Amino acid sequence: MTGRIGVITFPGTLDDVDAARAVRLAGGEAVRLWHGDDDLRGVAAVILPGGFSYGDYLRAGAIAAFAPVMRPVLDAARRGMPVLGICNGFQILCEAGLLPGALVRNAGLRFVCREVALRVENRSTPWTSGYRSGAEITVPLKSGEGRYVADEGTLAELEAAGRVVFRYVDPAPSGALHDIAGVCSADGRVVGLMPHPEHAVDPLTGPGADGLAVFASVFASVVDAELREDRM
Amino acid sequence: MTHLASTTDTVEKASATPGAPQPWRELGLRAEEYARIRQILGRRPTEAELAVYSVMWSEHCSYKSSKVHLGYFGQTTAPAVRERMLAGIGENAGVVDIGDGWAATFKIESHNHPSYVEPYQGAATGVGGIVRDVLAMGARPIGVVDPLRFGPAGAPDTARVLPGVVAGVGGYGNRLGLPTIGGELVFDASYAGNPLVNVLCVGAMRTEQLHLARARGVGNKVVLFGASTGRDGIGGVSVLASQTFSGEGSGRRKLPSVQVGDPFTEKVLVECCLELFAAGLVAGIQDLGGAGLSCATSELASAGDGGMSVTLDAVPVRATGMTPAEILSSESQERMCAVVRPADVAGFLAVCAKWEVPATVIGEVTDSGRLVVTWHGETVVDVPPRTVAHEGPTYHRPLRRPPTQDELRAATPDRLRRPSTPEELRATILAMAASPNLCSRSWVSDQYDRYVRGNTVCAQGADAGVLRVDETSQRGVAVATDCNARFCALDPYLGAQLALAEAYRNVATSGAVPVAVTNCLNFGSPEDPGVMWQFQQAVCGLADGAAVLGIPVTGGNVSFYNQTGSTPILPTPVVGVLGVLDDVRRRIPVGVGLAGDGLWLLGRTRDELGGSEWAHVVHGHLGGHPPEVDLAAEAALARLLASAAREGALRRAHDLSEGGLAQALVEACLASDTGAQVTLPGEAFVALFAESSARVLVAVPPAAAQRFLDLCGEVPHVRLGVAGGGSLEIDGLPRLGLAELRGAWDATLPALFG
Amino acid sequence: MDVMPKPEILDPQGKAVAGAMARLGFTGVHDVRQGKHFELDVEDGLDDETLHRIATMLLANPVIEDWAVRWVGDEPGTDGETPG
Amino acid sequence: MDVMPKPEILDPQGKAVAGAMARLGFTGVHDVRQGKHFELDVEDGLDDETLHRIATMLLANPVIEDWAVRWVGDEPGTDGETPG
Ligand SMILES: Nc1ncnc2c1ncn2[C@@H]1O[C@H](COP(=O)(O)OP(=O)(O)O)[C@@H](O)[C@H]1O
Ligand SMILES: [Mg+2]
Repeated sequence: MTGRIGVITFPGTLDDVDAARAVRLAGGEAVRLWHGDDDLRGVAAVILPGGFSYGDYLRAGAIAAFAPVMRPVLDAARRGMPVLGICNGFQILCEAGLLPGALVRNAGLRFVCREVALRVENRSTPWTSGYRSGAEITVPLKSGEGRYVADEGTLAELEAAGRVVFRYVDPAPSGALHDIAGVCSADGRVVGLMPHPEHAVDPLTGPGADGLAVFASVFASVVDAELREDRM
Repeated sequence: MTHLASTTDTVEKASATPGAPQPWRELGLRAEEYARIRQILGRRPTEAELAVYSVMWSEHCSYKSSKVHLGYFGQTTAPAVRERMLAGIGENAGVVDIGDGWAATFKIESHNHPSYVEPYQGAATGVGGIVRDVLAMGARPIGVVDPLRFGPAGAPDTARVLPGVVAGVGGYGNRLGLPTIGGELVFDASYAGNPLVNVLCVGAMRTEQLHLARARGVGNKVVLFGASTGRDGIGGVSVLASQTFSGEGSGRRKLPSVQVGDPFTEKVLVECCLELFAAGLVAGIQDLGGAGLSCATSELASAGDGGMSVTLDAVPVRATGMTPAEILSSESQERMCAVVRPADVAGFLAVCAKWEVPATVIGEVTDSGRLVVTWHGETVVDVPPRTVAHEGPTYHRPLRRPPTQDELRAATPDRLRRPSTPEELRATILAMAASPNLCSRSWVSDQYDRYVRGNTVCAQGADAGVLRVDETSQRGVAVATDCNARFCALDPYLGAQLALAEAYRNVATSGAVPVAVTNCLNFGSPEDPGVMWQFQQAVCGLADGAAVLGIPVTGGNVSFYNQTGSTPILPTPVVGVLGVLDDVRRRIPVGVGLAGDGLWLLGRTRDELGGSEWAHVVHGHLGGHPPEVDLAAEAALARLLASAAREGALRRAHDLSEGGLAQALVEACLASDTGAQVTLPGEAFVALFAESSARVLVAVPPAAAQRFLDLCGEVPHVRLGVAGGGSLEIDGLPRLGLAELRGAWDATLPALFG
Repeated sequence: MDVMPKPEILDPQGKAVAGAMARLGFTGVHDVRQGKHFELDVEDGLDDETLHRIATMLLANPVIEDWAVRWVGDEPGTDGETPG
Repeated sequence: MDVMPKPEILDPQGKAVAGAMARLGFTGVHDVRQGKHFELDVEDGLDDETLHRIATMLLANPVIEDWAVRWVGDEPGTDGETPG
């Protein structure tokens, strides 16, 4: 019962198989969770993968934020469980109020799918502890509503507190403010990012394996926590 | 429909009022077709029956103009070749065994006319439709390829149509979670009023999961599931797809002829169907596409036990006041129709409920030999389903080689001025690389998700898209589509073979073994004898070519009436080839490899520039002879590539097609971000720009050089030089820096489309 | 200017919203359709015909969409608005 | 109900439309902003408070969007409409 990491599937979620594969490659056990579930089946961390939940016709993530499974996710996040939102998952976490700001239509108005370079600017979260500080990684970005926005005050706060976890090295293809690719909650446990580390876990099918450390980090972190609990 | 009386037209009424006037002509039927319907039924058809027959007997559904020619595909498929097909022409999509208990299915379909009218939705629903075809075979759809053709790149209408089409393909495919792994983008004036939006979908399944569209087992239930039925695309197939755009005046109330897609509903439908298949709850299945329920019910019944009864009141409708004729011909998207054993109905509905997919029992299989449809307790359709689905009209359209063909053939490119100085040659290479048909496709492919599901091994810029099918064994498939319509205009028989040869070569160049063919035959009006001749020639060329290569044509699609006024498009038989890789880790990407790798040209180069990209870009010229076809050489080349890939003797490769060796070198250098030093074999202009077939550029690691040469055998091979450095240096020409090349190659589409 | 999918045309966006409302327990809403809303700041003299051409050429595809214009005064967004 | 991007938020869609108008030679339009338009068919008794909750919970994201409600009579789309 170690390293159980939940991967949520909402109707319209697409990258759940990829997130589950990444968890397995990192050594963990991927536990599939369904949008209608009302508990998290004992997982130690949870991932909201990419896709277009409920079609995302209204606003990305807006409808999924109210799915039954989000209630236990909110509770667990408050207790400090590591939560990761990738792309649509990030949008859902913002809509659900777990992360500040919002993701709006790309400045170029088109869906953008390409490999991007990111700088890991905060390695104190359970999702980034495995990276060297300041590491530059290459992962795919693929989204139409990926432009991170927040009001000036929020942005200043995020910057001051080191809560910008991932930043685009080159100008953000989405036009994201401050070139922000990913942010975390005040306690650092909840992380959301637009690019897809789960698509960069094997050079055969992605730009490389730079994304694997996200999943290895959280695996190490939850296994570590479990060991400590056992000892207590 | 305005002609419908306020009360329903029933079989009883039809028998009682044999002389009632009917709008068969407005529905696109000919006098003799209407007479035949009356003869089949022994009375006049009801309005619902008339709607059913008219949509099912339209060109789009009945293949009435093409049938007599398409039979040739079957006649030319040798029994041994046929054996590898688990399903072939006539099924929703062809299925081939790809080893290890896996099967792959693939098919292309056109959505040309709707995409001109409403580019986004037309293209989107084109993706949705072909995905359901593949799903209906029992397979999980795993990838999409989108061969697209538009008018001149700079034309204002292209700026309207192209961005919408690309956004539509992406908007649907991306939301559906299917990687787009390839496509084509071709500009030619002949497509100006008539873009071609073809979409190929490939699917994979365990062989035992193969499902067929048959309604077998008397008493089995017919279940309609997915989206509800509205007035979408009523008359879409029969009116829109069977007449040119200007041909309005069908006398019907103006209903939207374009459908709107809901990819979210389709995604859920896909997952729901796959769970139903896995649970063994499906006895037969058919997707609802053109002609909607009319098509699904009549085809299922016709291919099965021959009878079906349907209660139309049970169909969940979205609009109020829909008539039986409207419900039967609605083309609402994202619907499927399944045949389910009575004992499985509860389980079937439970799976649908889990996915929140509405599902309704609408009828059952009978042995009456009739398709009987009731509405409010009265019979509105009572017909022999075979006469609707499989025994529609057959035309033997007149065909004639157009007299202008000789002039076209005589206007060879020989007298066109060729670049001669090193500076001219260099400038030509750059200008060609920046031309709309050869420049980078990233503006398009960057709008498509190619990563989703994590099995995409090659996509953007690859010769063939490569997908892993089995994560454990690493078995996978490769797919490419091709067609050089200018070659087809010069000689449709050879042009179709060249399209086949190119797709076959692209698959082989990726390291895969080609195993099957599909097609999408886009032509002008079948009522034009010249077009009919092109069509017949292309079919024969393709069938004969596939027979020589020993791979079956497993299916396809015909799109006629692609013309503006009386000017048809260039004949465009798009050919798709599927290949198998035992281990996708041994695929060969595009490129020149690493510094020091040897660059070789495989195949023979001739002074062949008829229909070439050079003649088109530099002189706006089309005439002469297409390149020679040598299918034996193509097959030998493919065998060499497959064995060299298996033995690790190739680092990179790229096939030669439009733009010849010059363009292949440019693309390969840019893909590897590495330059090359090259000595041209023979006269520089011909070596650079001729478009002789059966040629591939390969990069061989030094350590594998001897092994590679041993494998070459009979295949002509010449060493061009080595990879390395920051520029493309062609002996005798001023060097081409990679940055300059990339600038030229990358800038064109963004400059045109933003 | 409001651009809406024609009544006969499927409106997946509206459908998704209606579904979400039902799940959230908002019962008083029978049906939702979603379209686009454009606020054009125009010159005083702009005539209806020009607006018509803008609508049909650019803002709406008459094949699948209907559109309607509403003129508002100088202060944008003052008519019938509840605080948002 | 109309949902519009907040004035301080960049509206690339509106900008793109404005650009296209300029290219097509429509000169009388100074500025365009694009948002969403929802037509809700609601029960007679539906109160403003519920509508407010629907708007802020679901239809608009108050972080980035403003919204406004307009009630129309029984016949949908009859107010201030020019033929579309
Ligand atoms: N419409 C499109 N969508 C996606 N990929 C495309 C499209 N058009 C072209 N491509 C991709 O761009 C690359 C070059 O295309 P093309 O020149 O037609 O290849 P080839 O000549 O080898 O057949 C290929 O990888 C092809 O799949
Ligand atoms: Mg190629």
